[in-house]
Amino acid sequence: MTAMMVRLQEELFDPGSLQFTLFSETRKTGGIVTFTGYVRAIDSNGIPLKSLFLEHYPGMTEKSIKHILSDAADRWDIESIGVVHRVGWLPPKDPIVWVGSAAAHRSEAFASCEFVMDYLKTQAPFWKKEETEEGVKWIDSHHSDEARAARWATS
Amino acid sequence: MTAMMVRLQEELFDPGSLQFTLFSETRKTGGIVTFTGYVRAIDSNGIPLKSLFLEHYPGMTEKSIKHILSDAADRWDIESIGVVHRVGWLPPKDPIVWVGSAAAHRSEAFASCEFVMDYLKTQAPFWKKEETEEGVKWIDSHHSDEARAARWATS
Amino acid sequence: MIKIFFFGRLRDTISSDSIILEEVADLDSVEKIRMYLSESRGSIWEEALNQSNIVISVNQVVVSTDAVVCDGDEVAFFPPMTGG
Amino acid sequence: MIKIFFFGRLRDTISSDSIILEEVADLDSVEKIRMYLSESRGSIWEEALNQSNIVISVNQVVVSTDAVVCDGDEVAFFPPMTGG
Repeated sequence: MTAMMVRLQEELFDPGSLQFTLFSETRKTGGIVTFTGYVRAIDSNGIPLKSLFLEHYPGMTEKSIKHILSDAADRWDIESIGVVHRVGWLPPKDPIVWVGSAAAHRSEAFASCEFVMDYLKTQAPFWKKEETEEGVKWIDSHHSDEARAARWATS
Repeated sequence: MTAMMVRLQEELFDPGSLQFTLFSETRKTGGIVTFTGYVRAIDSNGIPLKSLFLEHYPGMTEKSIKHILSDAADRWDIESIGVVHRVGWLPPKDPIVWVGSAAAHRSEAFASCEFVMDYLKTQAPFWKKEETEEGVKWIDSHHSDEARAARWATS
Repeated sequence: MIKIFFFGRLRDTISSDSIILEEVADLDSVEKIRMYLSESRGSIWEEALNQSNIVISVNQVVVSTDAVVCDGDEVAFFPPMTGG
Repeated sequence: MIKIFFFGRLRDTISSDSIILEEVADLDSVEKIRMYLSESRGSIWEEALNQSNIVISVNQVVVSTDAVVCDGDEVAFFPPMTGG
């Protein structure tokens, strides 16, 4: 059984505390891989970001993240895995998302963490908009993200 | 230019603080991938571990880790990358090694972090021995580690 | 009754975050709901709901446009996700 | 003078962490040093230094057994690494 944790929150989180919690629930873990995504300081045109807004679909968001984590637990031998994702308005440089995977073997921790990130980007109902001095603009999805998620389909 | 950090130390380290430091030195980073390796609570035969000893080759160790980080910086577009590796006697559940990679794009952070771990396991002069109630025993290298490191040779 | 939600840029475009359809006897598929809204709400809705990359969910699960919809279901239309 | 280090299990086996060779005129390769130590130090050393997976470094860089060694170099013999 893989322990799973999903949190959606407006509040800032601390990656170090999350990793400590993840590890404290394990018995045979030899390694933890984490990914932390941060609000960029500038938008894709190089204009300083004032803030980033994360909208989501309450109810469906939690459900889809749990589904992604269950998929990861089916594919890899991982002892504990967790996702924390923020919603609402975030300032530049704040962490947006954290994924941590704890496993006996590092290859499984790496693969499952990357898999969860790739699916979060394309399968979990979140939408970002950026605010700069030029106004507020919804972010388009990236083809590269879809391609990265598709990689896992055949493995 | 990729910022690089290498530390060898007997003292305990805190993964959260290391990630904070890594991120604070970046300007365009969108994501950080970290790996933390921990002392297992039991050895490969299921016997509780009393402690793990990490021997190294002073001088060569730092040099070889810097070489691995330079290789990673040549292969991927990463803004900052760091390794902290402990030496000496460590108690069960203590962190042994930390690798953190900060990049604009998560795929490069994931790949470079995993590359550095695979090479650390096979190219940096560290040797582990485990102490249980049955005595002290040197750890043999794993063929799987050599195979994982070899994967990167052609990419 | 079918409850319909809109999110992200799509919601801004049509200036509506949710609507409730009370008369749903003929609206037994996602495609029929889309056609009904496109025809009854004007060209802005029509264009927004017929974008090629639109994502549709029924009861919070992503579906294809031929998916069946029943009385009491929750349907949503939204742009491709951009989280993480 | 050539300084030679031994690490890990190998060091324990031969009960030596380093030696200094003063007369090095004929010891101009890793292989010659290995043969010299194998012949002059007895069977425990011979067996330990000739294991197939032994790793050898010259001036802190891993080398193959035909690597050249010069007066003043630092050579090391050790088992495969097990860090990280």
